[in-house]
Amino acid sequence: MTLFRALRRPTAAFGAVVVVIWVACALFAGLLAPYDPLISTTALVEPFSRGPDGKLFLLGTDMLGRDILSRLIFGARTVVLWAGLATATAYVVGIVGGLAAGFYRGAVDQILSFAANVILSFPVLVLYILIIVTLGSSGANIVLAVTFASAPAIFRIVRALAIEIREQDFVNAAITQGEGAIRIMLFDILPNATGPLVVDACLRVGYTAITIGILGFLGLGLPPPTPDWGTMVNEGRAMAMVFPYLVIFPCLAISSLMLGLSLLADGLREASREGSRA
Amino acid sequence: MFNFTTLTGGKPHPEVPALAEQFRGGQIDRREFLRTVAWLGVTAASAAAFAGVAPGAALAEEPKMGGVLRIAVAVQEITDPALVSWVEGSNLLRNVVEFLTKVDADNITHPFLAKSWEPSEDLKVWTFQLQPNVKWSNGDAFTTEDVVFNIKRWTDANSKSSNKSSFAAITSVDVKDTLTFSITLNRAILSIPEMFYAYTCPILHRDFDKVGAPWPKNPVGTGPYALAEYGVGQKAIFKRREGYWGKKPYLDEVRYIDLGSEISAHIAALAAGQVDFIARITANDIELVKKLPKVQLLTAHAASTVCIRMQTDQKPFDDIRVRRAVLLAADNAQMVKLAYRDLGVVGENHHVAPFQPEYFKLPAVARDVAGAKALLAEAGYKDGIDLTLVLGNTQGRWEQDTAQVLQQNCAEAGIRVKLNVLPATEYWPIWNKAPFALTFWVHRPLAVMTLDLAYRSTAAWNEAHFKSPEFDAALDKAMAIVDPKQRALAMQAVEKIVQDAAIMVQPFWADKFTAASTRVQGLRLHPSDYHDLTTVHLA
Amino acid sequence: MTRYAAIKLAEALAVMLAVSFLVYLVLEANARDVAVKVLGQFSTEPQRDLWLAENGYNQPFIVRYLRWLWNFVRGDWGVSSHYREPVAVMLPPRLLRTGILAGLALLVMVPASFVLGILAGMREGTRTDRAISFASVVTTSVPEFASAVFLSAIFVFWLGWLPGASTTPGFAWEEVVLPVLVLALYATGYLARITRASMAEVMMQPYVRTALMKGASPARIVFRHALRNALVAPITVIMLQIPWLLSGVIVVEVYFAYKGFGTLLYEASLNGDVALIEACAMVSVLVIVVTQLASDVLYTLLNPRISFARRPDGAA
Amino acid sequence: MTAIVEITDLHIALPKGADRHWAVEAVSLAVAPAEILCVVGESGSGKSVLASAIMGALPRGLRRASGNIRFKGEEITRLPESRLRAMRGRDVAMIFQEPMASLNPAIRVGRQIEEVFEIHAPAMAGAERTSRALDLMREMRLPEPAAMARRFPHQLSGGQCQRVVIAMALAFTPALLIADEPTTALDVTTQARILDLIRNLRAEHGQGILFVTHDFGVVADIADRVAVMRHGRLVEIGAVEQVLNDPRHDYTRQLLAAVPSLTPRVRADTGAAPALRLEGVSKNFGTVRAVDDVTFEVPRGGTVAIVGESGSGKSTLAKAVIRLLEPSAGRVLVEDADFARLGRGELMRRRRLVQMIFQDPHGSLNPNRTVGDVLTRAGVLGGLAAGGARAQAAELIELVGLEPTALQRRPAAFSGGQRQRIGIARALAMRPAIVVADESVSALDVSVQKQVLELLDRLQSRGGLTMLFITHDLRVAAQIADRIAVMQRGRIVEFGRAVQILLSPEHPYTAELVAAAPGRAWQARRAMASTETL
Repeated sequence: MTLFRALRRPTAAFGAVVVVIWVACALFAGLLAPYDPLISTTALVEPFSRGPDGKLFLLGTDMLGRDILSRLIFGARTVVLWAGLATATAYVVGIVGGLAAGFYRGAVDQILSFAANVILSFPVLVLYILIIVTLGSSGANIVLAVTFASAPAIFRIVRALAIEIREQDFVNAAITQGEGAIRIMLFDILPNATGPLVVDACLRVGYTAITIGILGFLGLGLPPPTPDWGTMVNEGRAMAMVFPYLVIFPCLAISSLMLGLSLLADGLREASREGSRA
Repeated sequence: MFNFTTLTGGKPHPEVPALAEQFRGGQIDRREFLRTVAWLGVTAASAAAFAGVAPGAALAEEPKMGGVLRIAVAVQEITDPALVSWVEGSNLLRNVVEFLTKVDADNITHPFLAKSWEPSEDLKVWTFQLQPNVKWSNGDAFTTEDVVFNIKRWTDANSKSSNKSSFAAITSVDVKDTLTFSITLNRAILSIPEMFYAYTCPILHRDFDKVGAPWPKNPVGTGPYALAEYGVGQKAIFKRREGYWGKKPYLDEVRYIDLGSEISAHIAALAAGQVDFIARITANDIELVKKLPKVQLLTAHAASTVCIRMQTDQKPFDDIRVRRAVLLAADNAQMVKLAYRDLGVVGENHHVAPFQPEYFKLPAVARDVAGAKALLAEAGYKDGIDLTLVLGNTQGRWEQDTAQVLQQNCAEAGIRVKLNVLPATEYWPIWNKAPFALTFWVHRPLAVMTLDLAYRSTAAWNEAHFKSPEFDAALDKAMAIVDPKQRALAMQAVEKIVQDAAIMVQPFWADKFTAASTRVQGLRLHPSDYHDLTTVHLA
Repeated sequence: MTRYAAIKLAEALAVMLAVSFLVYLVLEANARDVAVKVLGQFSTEPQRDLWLAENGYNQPFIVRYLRWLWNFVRGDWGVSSHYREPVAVMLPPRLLRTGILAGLALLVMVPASFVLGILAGMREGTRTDRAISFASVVTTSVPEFASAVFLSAIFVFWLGWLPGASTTPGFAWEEVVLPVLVLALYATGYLARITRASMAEVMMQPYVRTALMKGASPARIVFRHALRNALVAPITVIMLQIPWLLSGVIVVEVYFAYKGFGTLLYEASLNGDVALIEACAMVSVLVIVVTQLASDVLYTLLNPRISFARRPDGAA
Repeated sequence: MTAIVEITDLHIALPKGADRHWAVEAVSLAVAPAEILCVVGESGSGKSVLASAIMGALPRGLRRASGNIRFKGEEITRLPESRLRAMRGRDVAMIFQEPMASLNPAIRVGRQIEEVFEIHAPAMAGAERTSRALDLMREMRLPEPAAMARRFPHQLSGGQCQRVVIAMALAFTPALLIADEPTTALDVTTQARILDLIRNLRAEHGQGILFVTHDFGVVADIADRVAVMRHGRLVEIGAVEQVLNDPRHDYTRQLLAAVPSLTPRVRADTGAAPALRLEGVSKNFGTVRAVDDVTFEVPRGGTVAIVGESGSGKSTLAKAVIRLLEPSAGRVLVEDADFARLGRGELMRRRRLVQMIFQDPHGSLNPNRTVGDVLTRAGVLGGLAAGGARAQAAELIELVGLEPTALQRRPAAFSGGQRQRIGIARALAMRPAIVVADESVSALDVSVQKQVLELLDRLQSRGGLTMLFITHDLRVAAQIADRIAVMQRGRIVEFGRAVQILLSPEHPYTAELVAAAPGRAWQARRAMASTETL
């Protein structure tokens, strides 16, 4: 419902289209990409031009002669997959903790909140760097790092929402009916928290994508040759002044994904605000 | 018959006339001739006169004195100059401490702290005469005592310096007087004078160990500059000192600025005129540098390379078929083309460069993906094999790019290579430990110097764990031959052994690049990355 | 009030304690690794054993931790294994440089974002609002590394107006322009959005209606009535954004070779410089904990409704 | 008589997509000097929109389509904003429902009053502004004006805030004062005092007052004339006596009939055994004793109402009874078990015995579940098998007067009154021994309120429903309860039969509450009249 209302706004619809395009790229990379993103042909073919073998490279090739468009499309898979997966894991952890803390309060809340405070006291990037440097760079470790770094923030949101919803009378009704705690959390509290959580998730996937980008940029990203937008920027950076398209396209990719998610989140937020006003 | 003058003024070494004959006959080139006779103690001037080289044109006007040269470079920790493991560090030291000899950018050895040298006929006893009137910066006179102290220090049983294996052949050092000493070797080594210019061989004051490391706290030297400030990761400042024994350098001050590991930051600083000279740029940066106004690009061929070596005693590389399959799958030409922008020379997997004097051309080995697959199947890997290649981008991202091309090449043959890219500083601690790793090797003027360091069974830096008595013997033989042509012939066996053993993919020889502001003059790029700032002046 | 402050302080100390334990656990649980990092690759096993023994690494972990903590509290932060300098000596100048950078970034972004956010939030839904909101979404969608690339392409290589890297050990105006711009560009949009939301919310409050009904002019409504209440949230958010700024600082400092805290931490991480990482992590956490405390206090000072009893929404 | 303000054929359009076209449709009315015109209507009748239209400040999205508003003969719909600004606060002033929120939390209240002078008399010296503000505060009977002027709004009570707001409104003794539900958020005793104040001010300064309210009791107490609005239209306008006593329009009659009377209903005391017994129940929050040693019992099939003003602890008591809060001391005996001391497992099993009907019809139903789900689940938790629970749900939905199709819908599809019926059905689905109703009708419009009260009454007479009814409204208590407990500062100050409490209160606080009930005199007359006609 809220989604449809959100999509009536042109900016949100635009955002949704951008996000859908990237998700489609991630899902159907193999079908959409014109070339193999890992195979070198001719290095540094300019965008919209053909290599010596007559192949057309819409966005050019990188310094190893790999098609940039194909790498962007496969890079979407890396970014959307890992950012999505990492955010999802973080959400599972954050939701479980947040529901428990918000519902039970007391000692459970204090312990979990303290743990969250401790983790949130690290600047995010410092936390990522510590984890990646200690454990090495791999998709799984990125998921771990994101979970570790994001779960406390999600925990706080869920906890705040849970406390708020916990005060609503329908929860009190369920309690006085002798409903079990788990059922209350899952059927009464969680479904009513989804609005703000979906908005937050949109933004968080974006931030995670950016963070994966930053890690790639700092040379701590996924091991090569995995196509990854941040790493593409990092790789192309040295030559960016002469071959600007090497970095412009991946920068545009990551910015457009983030922009799409932000606009979508904005739209959803506005729409749910309207919905609650009506 | 031409009369060669020697550094000592004595009779030239008996091999000199033969070399002159070969040069005349066109069997060896001019460069080779000049290099070899220089080792044998012939003065550069007389060798040049013989070879018909016009003496360097006198400078039109005397360069301007004064000024501060700012260099962007990593300012790392220096503990003991004999243990320096990175060239940049030696370049910093070079302003204060000096060497017995000096090898110029054309690989010709010149006198330095040693005024002259003279080998015995069998090349096993070398007599050196020191420069008189050299004073240490603390006022002491420079004598053979200092030299002996250093050589003993390098070759001591407890020495951790790579010099220990370089000079393992030294059996004794004999002091004749305060300015004369001789060293005795257990085998003939022709390149001894050149070896004294290795970056780990600066001559320290005889009392160095009394104060000890780290060097910045104990920076006594014979050089033209004195250390004024040293901040690891930040900067190092050297100021010209009075009382230098040699020609007064032009610059008042040399300032090294650490700009971090981002080469793009270095270039940006150069573009903005914040530094005058950046120590290192990579092939990927040169298009940009070429576009910058008031910036000069300096390039040189160099025998520096990456070795993607496999440890012969580690699984699965203990099976030569696996190693050979990797070599057959690798497309060295594509690696230089893509990863190094075609700014190098294709390597032949034996660590001897075509432009090195002792190079012998072996028959080309063609890339053979089918053959690689067959070998793998034979070795029991019908479904391909998974390998992890460790690398550290110690010289820049092109190392990783090289590895990525190799990764693609190998994939065609069913060899799935996973890249484990470590930060440079994390790589060096394990460079010789990983079974499959990519290591950068700096230029050395002679291939035998590198081979001696890296592939001799007992060598400290034998990262491939290559143990071959035939190789050791073949190398000994080649190292003792003065005649370059003969030496090249002897190298055939050496190269063949290395290539056949398939211990590494050595894809290409990487050209050297640096960039400097156009106001920096008199700078010549040394293939070993050694910076000689005594000739540099600012316009 | 004192009680509240005392509780907050105790909480902050507990967090610091837990952080210190985590940091020590991650970095020094494996003593042998530490020895290799400190003594270097060429050290021998007996040397390492000796070093471990000399430095008390053979004691139980918890004893080591407590001793480390005690030293840390006394200001003995160990010696950097890479720079060979006492960490406590190295950090202050680096922090100062980063402080200058972050301070300048705040100086640019706070007024800019307040003006934009207020303009947009004053009249929700107008064209100005939509334009500002959209622009801030766009700028916050461009990560710092991307804007650093774009800005230096323009100002360093194309126009040649500004230096692309920091080389002076002291401070130079022209060197901080780009880093500050990159930091501010990203954060301004975010802060403007918060200001806008806060302003829009305040403009819907009954007391704004009261002011309108008093006959107050729009300027009076905005400056006298709305602004102070609307800025409470953004100002507290600024404090809470410091950790985030710190992350951005790492990227920007690395990119522009600015020798501040960010590059130090980054290089320390790459070099496995244990003592330095520990100190940097502790300092950054301290900065955050202190700013959060400050945010709480500031919130109370700015908002007479709250007397140290409740925390701002979303700042729980 | 020249009207201060005269509205003719005013049409105000709602935004597109709203459920009706006009917020205000074809309204014509006028306010004379020294006259209080009450605009009465249920929620959504357009009465507040009308009020803001006079101020020339319609809420965003609303637009005047046609019609005129003349203020002292001047057409104000076409005035530029600057002229309107000059009028607001000087010639016309307005006060609102939420007194605390109407004041800027960050500015001292004295300054906020002074600001009116700053705006409209910029030449006035600062010292004079201050003294004028203090005078106003004194006139509003605010205690210690000098000290109070330096306080922030949150340091004042709701009534005090409303006095400050009125002080601001009256700073320039405007010709017209518009009051939009100014007492709705206040306790009855406070409400009575504010109404007094407004009456006195009118007497003193003679301004015309447009008073918007939903409460006929308030109307009876304050109005000279009454305008009744429904769906944006004016259905009736006339003198207060005529409208209250001889309404012309059916809708007015309906509304009047729904106004709860202070006259208690009389019911035979069944003398049944108690279903719920409270013994010394207390609840502390830190050092604050919210509920203090409460003891009383509710007989089976009977209703006890707990009446008190906000902060008296009545809701805390209700929550303690059903164990949404843990009582600090005392016993809550339900079927001879101490509900307050039950262990976790036992509590879960016995939860069904005590059920609650909540206040907020919007918050008491999970918006994500269908009514059928909610009722069936309640039946299951009440001990029925799934099939039985479904059947019971269907029965209950009919019992509370909703269509069977309601079971498939979600709460958003229902109005407030309907939701409250669903809430009742949910409580009954558990087959409880006792139902606690916490302000269950206070959020409803009077007509709906009446229906829900009737439903509860019907259920009770159908048998077996024992109720503890929490309310702030003595009139509601009179309609539903057999016995009334009056609560003040956590304590029961008086407990007795409804008739006795309402007609001959013993405790002074009870007496004060009864006296403050709006429209008491009118209701008494009405009660007499109705007995006479009988």
